[in-house]
Amino acid sequence: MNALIILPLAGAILAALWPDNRTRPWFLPAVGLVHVVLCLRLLASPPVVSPEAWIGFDPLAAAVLPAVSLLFFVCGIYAVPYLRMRQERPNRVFVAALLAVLGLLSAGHQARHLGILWIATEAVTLAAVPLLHFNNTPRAFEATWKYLLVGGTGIALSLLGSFCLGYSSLHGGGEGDLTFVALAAQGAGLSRPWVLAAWVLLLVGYGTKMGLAPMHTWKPDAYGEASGIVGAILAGGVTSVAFTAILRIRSVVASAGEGGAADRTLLAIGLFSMAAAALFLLGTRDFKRMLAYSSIEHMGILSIAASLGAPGVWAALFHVWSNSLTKGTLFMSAGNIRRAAGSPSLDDVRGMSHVVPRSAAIFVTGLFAITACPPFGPFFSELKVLGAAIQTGHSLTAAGFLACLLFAFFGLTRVVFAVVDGRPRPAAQAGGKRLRESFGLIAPPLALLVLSLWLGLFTPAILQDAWTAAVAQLFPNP
Amino acid sequence: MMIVRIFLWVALAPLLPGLINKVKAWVAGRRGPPVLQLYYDLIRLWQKGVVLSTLASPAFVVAPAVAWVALACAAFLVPLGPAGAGLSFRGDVLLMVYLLALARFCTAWAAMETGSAFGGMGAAREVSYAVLSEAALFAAMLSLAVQTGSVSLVAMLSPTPGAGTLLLAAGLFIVLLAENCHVPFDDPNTHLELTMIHEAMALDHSGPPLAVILHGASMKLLLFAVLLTAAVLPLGSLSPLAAAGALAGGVLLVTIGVGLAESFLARFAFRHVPLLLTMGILLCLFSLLVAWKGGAA
Amino acid sequence: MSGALVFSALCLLAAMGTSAGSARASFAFTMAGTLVGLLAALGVLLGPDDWEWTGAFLVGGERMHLRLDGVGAIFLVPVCVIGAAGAAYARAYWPDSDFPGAAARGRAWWNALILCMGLVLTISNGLHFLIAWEAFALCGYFLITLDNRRPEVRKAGWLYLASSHAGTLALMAFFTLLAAHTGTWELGPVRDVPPALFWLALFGFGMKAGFFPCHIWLPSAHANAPSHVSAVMSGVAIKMGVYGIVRFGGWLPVPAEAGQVVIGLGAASAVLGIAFAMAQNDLKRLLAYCSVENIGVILIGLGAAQMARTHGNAAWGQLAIAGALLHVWNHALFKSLLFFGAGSVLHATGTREMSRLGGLGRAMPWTAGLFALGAAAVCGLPPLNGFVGEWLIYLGLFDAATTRAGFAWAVLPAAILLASAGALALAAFIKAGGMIFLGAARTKPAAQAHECGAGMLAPMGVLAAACAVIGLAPGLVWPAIARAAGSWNPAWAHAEKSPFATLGPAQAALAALAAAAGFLLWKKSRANGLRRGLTWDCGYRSPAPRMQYTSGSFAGIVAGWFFRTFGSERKFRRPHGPFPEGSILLERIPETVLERWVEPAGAAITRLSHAALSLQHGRLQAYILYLVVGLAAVGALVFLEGKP
Amino acid sequence: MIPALNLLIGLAMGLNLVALGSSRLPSLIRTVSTQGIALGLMPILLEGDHWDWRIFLIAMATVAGKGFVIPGLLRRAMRAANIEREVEPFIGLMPSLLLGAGGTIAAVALASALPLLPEHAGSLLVPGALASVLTGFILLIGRAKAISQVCGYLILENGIYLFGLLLIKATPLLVEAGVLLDLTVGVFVLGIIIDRIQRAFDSLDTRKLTTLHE
Repeated sequence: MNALIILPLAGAILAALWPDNRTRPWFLPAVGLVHVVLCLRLLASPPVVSPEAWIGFDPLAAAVLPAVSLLFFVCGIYAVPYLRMRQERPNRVFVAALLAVLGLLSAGHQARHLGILWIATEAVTLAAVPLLHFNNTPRAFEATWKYLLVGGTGIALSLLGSFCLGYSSLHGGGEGDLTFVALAAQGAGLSRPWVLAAWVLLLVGYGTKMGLAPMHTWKPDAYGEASGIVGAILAGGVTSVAFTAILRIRSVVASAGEGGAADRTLLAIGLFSMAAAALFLLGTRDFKRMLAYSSIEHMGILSIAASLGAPGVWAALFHVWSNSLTKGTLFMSAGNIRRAAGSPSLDDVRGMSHVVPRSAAIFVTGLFAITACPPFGPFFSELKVLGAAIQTGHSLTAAGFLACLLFAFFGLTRVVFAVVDGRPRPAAQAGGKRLRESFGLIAPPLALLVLSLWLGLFTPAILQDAWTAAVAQLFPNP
Repeated sequence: MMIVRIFLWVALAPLLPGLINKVKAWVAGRRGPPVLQLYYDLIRLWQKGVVLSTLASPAFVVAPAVAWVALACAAFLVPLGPAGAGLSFRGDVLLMVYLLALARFCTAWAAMETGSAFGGMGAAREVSYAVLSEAALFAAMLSLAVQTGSVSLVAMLSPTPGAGTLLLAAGLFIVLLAENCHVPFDDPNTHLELTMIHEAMALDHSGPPLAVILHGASMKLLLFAVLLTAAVLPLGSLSPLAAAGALAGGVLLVTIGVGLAESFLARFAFRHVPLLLTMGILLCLFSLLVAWKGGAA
Repeated sequence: MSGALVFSALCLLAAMGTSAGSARASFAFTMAGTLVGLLAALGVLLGPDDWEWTGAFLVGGERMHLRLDGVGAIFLVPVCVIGAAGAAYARAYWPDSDFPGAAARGRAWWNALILCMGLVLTISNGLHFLIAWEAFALCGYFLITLDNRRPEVRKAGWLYLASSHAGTLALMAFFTLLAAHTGTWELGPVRDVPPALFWLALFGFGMKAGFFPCHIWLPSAHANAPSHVSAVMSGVAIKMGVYGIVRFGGWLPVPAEAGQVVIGLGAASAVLGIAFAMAQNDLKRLLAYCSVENIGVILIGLGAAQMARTHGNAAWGQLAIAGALLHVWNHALFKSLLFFGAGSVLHATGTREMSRLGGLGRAMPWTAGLFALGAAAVCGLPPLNGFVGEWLIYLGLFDAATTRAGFAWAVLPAAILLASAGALALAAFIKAGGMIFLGAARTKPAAQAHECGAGMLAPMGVLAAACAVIGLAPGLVWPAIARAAGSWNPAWAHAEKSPFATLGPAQAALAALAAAAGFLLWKKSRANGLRRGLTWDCGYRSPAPRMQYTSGSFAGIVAGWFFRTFGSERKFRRPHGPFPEGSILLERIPETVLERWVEPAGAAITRLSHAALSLQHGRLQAYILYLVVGLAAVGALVFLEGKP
Repeated sequence: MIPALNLLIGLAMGLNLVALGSSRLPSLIRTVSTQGIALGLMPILLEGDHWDWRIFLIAMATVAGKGFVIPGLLRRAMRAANIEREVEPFIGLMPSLLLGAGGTIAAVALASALPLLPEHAGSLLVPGALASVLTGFILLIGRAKAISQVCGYLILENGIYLFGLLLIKATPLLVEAGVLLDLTVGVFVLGIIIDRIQRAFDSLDTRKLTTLHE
């Protein structure tokens, strides 16, 4: 039915059957490449999606999925040398699961049906489990356990929410058609109390997947223990599925005439997430968990943006792109540094610019990129968010937004420069040997950085149109 | 004319210290040194050799000369009643004040040259107290400017006596005492180095440079005396001759006043000096406010 | 014109490119770029019309739009001059032999910094301005932390980065609001925007300009950076903040009280800045605080001009703004000169603490002489350039006072405070010069100091010459300044004839007389017989270096006046008993604003963040509880508040 | 058929309290599986009047899954870890019982606030669902042993399943099947992880799983 989904799943099965541990990783870039090409072709020539289709490459999918696909492709390239470094671990499950995640992500992004959306998200959650405990350490299992239970609870809540939404449609006299189109069409016919209940449950449920505070608790553990690419895919891909889910549901709630309540909650939870993330960033002493907190902050930004009406959502889609690409850079370079340093803690990492100069340089540049320093993508998208806030008269929101950005900047720079600057510890000196900064480990993060730069400076018109189309889909009657 | 003006400043300046000493002597019932004593000292010093500290550089000798030139130029800018100023232009008042600062810079720099404890002490006191006296001086000049609506000395120094004049006179007199190191701020002829400001800076000088410093000091005193007189008396409204007389009389009066202050006041403890200077500032400020309001009304 | 600017930009890029490869080539490119840029700036200043260029392609969705008018050009001049001088100085001061790697990085960032500052001055599109601004700030950070193995350098660098980013975020808000009101990112004179925006700009740019109390980052950054970097940061970089305030003070409709506020900030910065400078023992900190003072001086002029402008473009406003702009040049020149001098001292003795120096004048006479000249200039003494600029500002203030207009009251305290700031500056620099170059050496390194090479003296000489020229022939610069003032406020475009007609010759005469008198007195003393002997010092047999006044004791009186303001920390044990012993007086002047206001706030936030982190304690049960709490909170938000 | 249905739901709600009150893992697991079977039978009762093989299929699958497969998994994990008792829970048995009881009452109250279709008006589905969800949360938050937490999770899911029955006519099979499938896979994975944890920490006491923190 849909190549974007079938292809990776087929790839996953093939990879699972593939005998050779050394050549198996090549599945990732290969499938990724094809996926990217397909995505871009669909982006260039959008297919017509029949309104009652359950799965389809509709404008919203077109606006986000290519970013995920691009991120996955680059991560795939990085995975090859990475997994070669990790010959000691059999990577059959890892590669297969990674490909399955891609397929399910594509499904989730294209899901136009409440149930399908939920199934895809749940499936992604489960498929990511082997990726998390790939390192096979007790810490990894603990992280996985928390990821699974917190995430599972969240997902359970979102299922409950889906049922509530469905029941609101039934109660409003619908035939229980759970496609978003049908629900939105029913509009004011949906029964208010059930819609509100549904919104609460779905926001919290998918918010858990997104990692909005206070449902973020699994994130630092998972990102801290997972390898760089997994972190990148989780932060760049899985979160964006949850976000598009929230966007789709929000438009249904809005069509039911409860948009005000929805926006209010999005704004509140977004600001809370940003503030909490900023506080965490100010104190954390672990540069991989730092990335998790930074991701929480950016989820907060997305949720704030989503609450700011059409211009805000446009900015949010922009930010999904810039955030995913930049986060990819950070996760991979941080992975290199972590590997060279042998520890993620500030207590025993220092002066890495002398040990792994290239990765350190990319890490620092990525830091400035993610903290909205021009001329990288996040700067422009966050400026758009700010503009949307001011345009829609949320001056206080804008002020809080900037304040959180400032403190987040303090925290991030504090950690990153502690890692990069100074004299390296004798223990870490050996790190240079432990990790050779081969082309394969440096080029991918660099490529993402360049992409983020290009995205910011010369935002391609085709993407802008895609975002505009997606906004039009989400706000049918402006 | 130019020659006469320069002669007046250079030749008459050393009279003032002599007069002051005479006044003090009279008050103390002594005969005291002759009025021309300073001239004799200057001539003698001019012929003496120089002992230069091993730590000092040529700047130690050059600085006094620069200071003297600065003071001379400052004096050149000050109008002598009917004779007007040697050079007058918009904002010359600022140049005058900053020339005094230049002179201070040079003397203080020279004082630091020898690395003597007293040089440093004197310089520190000089430059620190100058902060207050300069503020007072500026307040005074501002009030003159506001009162006369002009920013060039010639016009500023022919004011019509207003309500603020007395305050201004008192303030400027305090500044005069402070800037020229007279009791109660400093004792020019003490021999307890710890209590000195100006002398402490000159301790290590000898021969011609010392002569230049002494003469410069006397010229500065004359400058302030003229400034004070001209700021108070409505010289502009008098006939030239009368004006000249009034100016001379005023200067004489000021000098005697200094002498009397020297004889009847005691040196303040250094921690009280800022108080007195602040009073000077306040007096000038009040005169400024009077001038400001006077105009507004 | 376009050709020249493009060429200079390309040269700077080339200099960045070759910075790692060949120091010589990089230097050549830097010189070429800066000099051509300088010519271009002068071309605009002396020519009648502005330079403008609009690119065809979009960057960040906006059309490239560059413009160089009088205001931009007046700031571009010091960028180029100090850019060149600093590059030259660095060749001898930070050679590759001593700083492998770092020196090359230094060259790259140096040229990047100059380029970015040039862009900031020419760009006239809000979005691109933000980009160039942040890039410029980051270049500054990497220059300050060139020697990032030293923890204090990292600390200073981070403080700079943090405060600079705070400013940048304010600017983001400012430009976004501006764009929201005008409907375009294009910059230019605007009418219908709320004047309150000016405050945002004032804060945003003020964080960079470093006026009181936004100066928290300035002392440590300037003290710990390599001296040529301190020179450019202090002489030029903080002027970018001033540029922003000048620029948008000219373009935006400012609040009625803007002039008074700016004057107030200026006066406070002037007095407090120099008071702190006076109290410092670290030479480079002293210079850094002195920069705070000079920014204050500039702001006083600017504020007066702003005031004149809001009240019918009174003519004295032109004098004030002209003085402010001229002081921008002057401060760039003599402050860089002084920082170079400080660098030479540091290079020769390895310490910045004045109480460990002394008597360097004999070992390094050239440095001493140039430093003295710079000191005299920074004190605003005639016949040097410092006086000319302050004279213009004073003239503006006095003229304003003579109008007796009700709104002009602010100039009275401003003038008086400016005067006392000048006197304090004199005190501070007598102290600095005396402690470092005069008297006897206080420590061994000071005694073994050596004169620095021509490579470091030459740039200082050039800057000193510039100071002297502007001082002796101010008429030369008047056209440029007047042009800038005119393009800041079109109402003043008709440049009145130079106010320096008499002052210039007077200064020249003064210089000549002083030189002659000095020469004659020296001759006369020689003729009378010049005997070398121990310092008499009231007859001490063998004056020891320890008997000299120290930096602390010199500043004692002033520090006493400001004791409460500084919040000085003092440890004092009086000598007592017939045979007193072990008496001690320790006084520490804190970074008052930083240590008394900012750091406590920071500590509170840090405590908060640790409290928050303790919630991330790793117990899954609690995590699920948070989830339930979140659910309840969202529910409450929806259902309780949600009822229409 | 509502009365019969309500009887089962009432049973399920009772089992919630039993789960809250049981301190031994085997009994806890048994409770969960019983509840699963009860839930499995409900669709048939709900659809009793007209026969639909698909519904029957779902019911059977549910009974199999919730009633036997998953509990079996858990029993295996328990035996592997040879633990029998829930030691010192974070929320004691008595408090959690009271909480659960209170929750059930609150659920009934809350459910009455939500408008229902006429055909569901009399049923206890909504209060039952809410009560089970609440019970699940109490177990998840209150218990220290990984297995009891999984049981909590299952009861949570059961609650949602109960709720899902409201839509069983409307929502097409796919969703239900998907839900069930995901649930099973989920618990499979949980089982595996529990197994790994058991091997890594040779205990299933989650208080040992707190190495990851700030």
